[in-house]
Amino acid sequence: MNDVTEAPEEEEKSLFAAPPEGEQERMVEAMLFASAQPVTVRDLEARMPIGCDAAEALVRLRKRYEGRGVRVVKVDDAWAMRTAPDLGFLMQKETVETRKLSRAAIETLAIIAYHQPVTRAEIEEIRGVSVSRGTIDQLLEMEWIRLGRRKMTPGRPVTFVVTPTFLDHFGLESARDLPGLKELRQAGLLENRPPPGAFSMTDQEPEEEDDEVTGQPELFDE
Amino acid sequence: MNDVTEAPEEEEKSLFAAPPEGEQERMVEAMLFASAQPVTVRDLEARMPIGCDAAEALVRLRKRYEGRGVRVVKVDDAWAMRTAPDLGFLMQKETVETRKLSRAAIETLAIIAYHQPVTRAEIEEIRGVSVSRGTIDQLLEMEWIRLGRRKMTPGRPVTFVVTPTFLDHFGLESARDLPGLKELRQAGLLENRPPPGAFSMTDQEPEEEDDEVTGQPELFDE
Amino acid sequence: MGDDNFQEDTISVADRLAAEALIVDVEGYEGPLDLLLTLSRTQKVDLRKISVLELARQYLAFVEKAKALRIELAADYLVMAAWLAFLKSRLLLPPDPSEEGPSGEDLAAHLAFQLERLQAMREVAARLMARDRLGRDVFARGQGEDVMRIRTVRFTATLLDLMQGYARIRTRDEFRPFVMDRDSVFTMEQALERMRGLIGFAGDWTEIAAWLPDGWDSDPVRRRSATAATFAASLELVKQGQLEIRQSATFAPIEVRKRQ
Repeated sequence: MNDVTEAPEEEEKSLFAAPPEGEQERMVEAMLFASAQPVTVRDLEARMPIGCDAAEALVRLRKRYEGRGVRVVKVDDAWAMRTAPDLGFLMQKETVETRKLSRAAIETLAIIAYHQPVTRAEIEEIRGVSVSRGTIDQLLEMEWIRLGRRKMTPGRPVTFVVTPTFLDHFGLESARDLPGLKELRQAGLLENRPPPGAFSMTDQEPEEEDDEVTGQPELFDE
Repeated sequence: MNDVTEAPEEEEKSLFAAPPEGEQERMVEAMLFASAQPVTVRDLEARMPIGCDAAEALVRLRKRYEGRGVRVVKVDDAWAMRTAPDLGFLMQKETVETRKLSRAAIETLAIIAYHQPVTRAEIEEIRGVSVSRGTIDQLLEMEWIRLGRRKMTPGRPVTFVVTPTFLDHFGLESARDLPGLKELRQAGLLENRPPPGAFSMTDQEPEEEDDEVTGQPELFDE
Repeated sequence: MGDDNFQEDTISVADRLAAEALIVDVEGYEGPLDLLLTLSRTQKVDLRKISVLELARQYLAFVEKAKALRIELAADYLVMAAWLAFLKSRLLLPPDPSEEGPSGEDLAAHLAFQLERLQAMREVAARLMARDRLGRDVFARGQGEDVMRIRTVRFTATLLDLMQGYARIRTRDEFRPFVMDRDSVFTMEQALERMRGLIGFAGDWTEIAAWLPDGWDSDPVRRRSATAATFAASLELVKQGQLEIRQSATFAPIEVRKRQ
């Protein structure tokens, strides 16, 4: 049985002299290079002259590319050429784009900074709108906020606090350096409020102010 | 003068130790290998660490690939890796059937390549027939030709020149390597000789003619 | 003249065959120059040594035949024929020193140059197309790993942004549609209701100010509103015949009492 199958193969080999080893290696090299997909040994041989040994050529080619900028790699049962993984950085071009933080993100960040540690529910209550997951994620990713200790209230909700990266970016030594409400007003940032002393239209202001004064320092006493 | 320019270069080299030669060669290899389009030395260096000499690495890389199944070729001021031409027969599968060019398109292309920058009127003068809009459009669309600078003759006609894509397609380093260019020039066949006297078959060119004689050889003597 | 006859004889058969082929296929030629180039091949000589006179004859013969066969020739073929006829006459006649313009030889040389140049362009075009071409003989990287552009977006904000953001939240409550603030307004309805309840106790003349509700007499704004409302309510009650109202002098206190 063995003899029967081997005989014609031998014959074929002698009839069509296979190209020399180096030539076969070149062929495999060119085919792997030009192919859009990894190529199987079978496909390689189908395209090469009769009598070629693609597997053998691949072994030699792979050795030749060892340590080079390009490697011969096996992908499933096919072969391909790929750039060396340590040179991946050359295949990327980094561009940094600076963009202003969205208004929602800034407000959320401000609430966390002024009220930390603060839960998501508290942020929502203060902003009056729900806070999207993306906004929190963005601030976490930027490392401007991080998770604080859980609140000792039902459900033990997580809290958010600002990070040293945040303080660094805003040039603050501590969150306590953030201007208080009074200073904000003096800076004209709260100018929508009636001037102090005038007849107040909203009578909740006094208490709020108190809260601010007493609440604020406590918040930052970790 | 030499000392002045060399000094900062030295400094830079010592400040930023460039990767060793072999490493630079690997980098250039990976970048050329990965790109289907030719890459300029400038682009290569922009992606490499500071202090690298891509041109130098390219020379070594080109030598390394001599006789392989893949070659390092120069196209205009860029470099690319291409399969060896003798192995084209293996690549039947990869062949992209390109639109067959008409005889008019082929002749027009050759005239542009050998006479660039050349106006439409000049092409017509050489071919003895008008050039259809479609022919020029097709060549422009294939990105084998592009508009060159306008000719400083009455009417300031646009000119056509060949592109790096053209060079890449025909395996030319530059337009100077066009086959038979030297012989044609020596035979005076690249001059656009003015027809004697006022009587010309297509009488639009007398003024343009002068420019031709001086303009043509200049292009290739760069 | 004899020379010309000789030439005509030697090529007449080939010429005739070629001309016939041309007539059948005149559409296949790209203009007169292309046709001339084809005709010139029948001379089987270097283009630089071509006999332009002979070529002119061939061309004119071609045009004549085409006319005889009623083949419509494009205008440029006829223009070329006219020009070649002129050239032929120039070449055949001895140069006339009084005549202006280029000599027949100059014109012939230029035509020969044009033909040679066109031929040269065709040859190099063929050489160009026969080169190892990208995508046919030579191949580019099949799976280009193009440079990945990593766009990092860095978000920034300033301390002012932060403060403004916080201020915006803390003052948001005041941004609301404009409505009359009712807090310091005592309406006539409120005054009427109040007075109807109290009217039974007003048997005697009482100053209107005494009717003001508690907490509305210290603040000037509130006092003004309450006073106006109470006065208007009093007038209403007077109209209804439940109350009497009087003022002793201008700016004197206004007094009311239950109608007796």
